[in-house]
Parts: sequence; structure tokens; C-alpha cells
Amino acid sequence: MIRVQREDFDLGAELRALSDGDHGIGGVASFVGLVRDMAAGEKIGAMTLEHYPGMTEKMLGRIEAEALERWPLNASLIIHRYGRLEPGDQIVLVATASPHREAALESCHFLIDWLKTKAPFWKLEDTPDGGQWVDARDSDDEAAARWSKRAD
Amino acid sequence: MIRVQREDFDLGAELRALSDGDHGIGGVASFVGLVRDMAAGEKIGAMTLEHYPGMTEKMLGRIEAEALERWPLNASLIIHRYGRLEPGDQIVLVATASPHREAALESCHFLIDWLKTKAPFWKLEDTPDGGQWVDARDSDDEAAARWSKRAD
Amino acid sequence: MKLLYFAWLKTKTGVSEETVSPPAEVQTVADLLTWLKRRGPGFEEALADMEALRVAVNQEYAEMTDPVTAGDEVALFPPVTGG
Amino acid sequence: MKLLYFAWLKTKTGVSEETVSPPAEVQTVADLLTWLKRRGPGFEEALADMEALRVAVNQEYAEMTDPVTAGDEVALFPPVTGG
Repeated sequence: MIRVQREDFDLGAELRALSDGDHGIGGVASFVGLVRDMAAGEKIGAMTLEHYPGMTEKMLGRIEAEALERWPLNASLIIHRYGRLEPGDQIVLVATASPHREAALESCHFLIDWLKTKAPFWKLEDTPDGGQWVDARDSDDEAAARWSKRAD
Repeated sequence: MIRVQREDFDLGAELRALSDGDHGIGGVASFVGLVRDMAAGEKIGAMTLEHYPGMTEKMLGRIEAEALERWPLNASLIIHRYGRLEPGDQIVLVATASPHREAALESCHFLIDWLKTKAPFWKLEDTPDGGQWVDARDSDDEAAARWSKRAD
Repeated sequence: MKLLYFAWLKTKTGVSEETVSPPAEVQTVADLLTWLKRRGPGFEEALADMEALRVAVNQEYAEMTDPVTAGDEVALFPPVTGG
Repeated sequence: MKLLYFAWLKTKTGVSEETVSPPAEVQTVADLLTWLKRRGPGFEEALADMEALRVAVNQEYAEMTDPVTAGDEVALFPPVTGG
């Protein structure tokens, strides 16, 4: 399941719902991204996440479908927020449930790595010098590329 | 932090507490192990987790210390339950918080892989034929061995 | 053709969304960008570094050689930074 | 010397915890296991497959050649299956 929303989410409730009632699930892996108050050594106050409505849902849905094809998953969830966020706020949740530990852990890692390079979101950070669009990081491309190689 | 306990835990509250108030944290990775109702193709009703009080805490503490040494973590948590558990029940929680996504994801994966081969717990499954001690899996040894190689 | 601009592409061009009718010689993504650059200094600056630019046609990532046609939705944006 | 038995080591020997005084020739983990095997059929069966056995001395994983002394806590158990 994918959700793109302005509102915060209840992490515990979301994770519980993912495995609730399915006793074939042996493990739930999750990653939550939070707004940091330090970016590249500079203090930030808050940020605004812009996205491309329509394409965002399309890309997240495709990334999730890819994970469901590669790993034996009973359930998966991607929630990504947009709009104004303060340090400490939750930005993104990726969670996967599988009979097997490795499948849950790997697919969760895959989902967030791919999301970071494919999902059309852009961060505008408030800095003492005004709003700054965050630059993409090469390390994110490299992290995502790992999963392409493994598929060979 | 490590905890060995008979009682269940509140996943959402535990994860929230891990990052609460620390705005240097950019990501929280977690893995929750659940009791499955199928083991090696056979339906199980419930299981009992036995452990070695004293050594359990020692090993979990050492595994956590190893993770804190290898990755830049702001916080980590291992909770492992013992006693009688039903299908769907939470067995174990491993969670790590870091400024960096990769550090959180990798250290979480490392912790559960190592715990699986080092922490002195044993599962006794209720089966239609009575109580069965679960056999260790070679795949768990292999998963843990990966992390030794990487340290070379 | 509907054009969308995101992040600093929007800031630099001063446009978030517009409908345009490029001339017939605009056949590909590359053609479209070349044509857009001529629309003024804001566009020229925003589109100066093609390497720093991503293009989606009808909400799919597109290459410079991919075709564009009158009814398409074309979005211009920098590499993504969500998550 | 305090001995602890877990999982099927406990089931097969019928003992979960005991205090023993092995003879002076018991110097290592291997010596101890050899001595324990002679204590009856339950012990012989439980300790038959050394490969399937893990030993901890004073709550640290130990090898067959590691020393054991009178004041030690020695635990015998199968490979762990928690998590």
C-alpha cells in the first residue's frame, strides 16, 4: 500500500496494521526517515517537501510492485509526507512483512534506496540564508545502483 | 539499551522513545520478529522461549556494543522476550537510530543476524506431535558470517 | 502541451505550470528544451546545465531523444531529494 | 563446579542445574564432557553428538580445549534458535 499525505502518521498503528491477523508473517522490517536539524553542517529550522502529484503515486506504486515481485512479501507499506516539516518530524515510512527475516530486511532497504532516487520529491530547507533547495547526493544513486546489479 | 522480558512491548512507543528529542537523527530502522503459525510446513499452536539468564544479557550487550562501534548510531535498542508465546506475538525488536540511512539499516540487519546465532535462546514449539525443540538453521550462520567478512 | 516546473526549475523560471504550443520542429525532449531556452534569461539559466535536469513525459522519466507531442504533460525538475 | 543444561540437553539428561566435583584429571571442556558421558544413558545420549553441542564457561562461549576449574559455571546447550 502507498500513501502520499500532508498529515503525520502513527508509526506503531501502521506497523501493527501491517501484520495484524496474518500469522504467516515472521518478521516486519521498517525504516522511518526524520527531519534532521543539521544538513551539511548547517543548522536548519524546518523544510518544505514539494512533490509531483500523480507521478509520485505512480512511481511509489511501481517501486512497491518491484519489491513484491523480487521478495516473498505478505504486506508492504510506503507513506511519504509533503508540505512543511520541522526537525524531528517523520518524513517517510517504508515497511515490509514476510515469513522470512532476510526478505523483510532486504526489501525494506531496497524500497527506501529506490524511493530516494525515483520518487519525485524535493526538499527546500530553511537556512539562516533563506530557502535552499537540497542537492541530490551521489551516494543515493550508488545505493540504488546496488540493487540493479544484484538483479543481474 | 537491551531488555530481556516476559511481557509484550509497545512497538510504537519504543520506536518513538528511541529518537525522541534527538533532532540529529535522520533515520530509524527496525526489525520485529513474530511467532509464525507455520514452521517447516507444520502448523504450530504456540511456543515457549527458554533462555540463559545472565548470559543472555551479556551477549545482547556485547552485540549492541559491537554495532555501536561499527556504525555512527545515536541510539539502539534490543528487546527479546522469553516464556510462552502465541502465533502473531512479538518475539524480538531490534532498532537503530542514526544521522544516516545506511548506518541505521545496516546496523539493524547486523544486530538481528548476530543475535540469531549468539544470543542463548531456544524455541520449543507445540506441534500436533507434542513439544519440539527447533533446530538451528545453517542459513542463520551464513547470514551472521557475512558481517564477519565485511569487517576484514 | 502542458509544462510543469518543480523545485529550483520553478524558482528560476518563475513558472510552475503553463500550456504551450511549440513549433512543428519540436519533436523530442531535447528539441523542447532548446526551444524553451530561447524564451528568456530565466529559462536560459534554469536550463543551462542539462546534466542537472530530469524530464518526465506523461509522468514517466524520459530521455533527451524521447518524442514529445501536443497532448503531452512534460515536467522539468532537478534530481529528486525525498525520503 | 556448577552445571547448567538448556533445551534438549535438559530434556535428555533430566537435569537443569547441578553442582558437581569432577576428578582432578578433568582439566578442559572436552575432559568434562567425557566424564559427564559416563554418568548414565541419558547423559551418553545427550552428549553423543559433540557437533550439535555448545558450551559456555562462566557465560562465555568456550572451545573444547578451554580450561575448566572448580569454581566455574559451565552451561551445555544446542545451537541457539532465538530471534
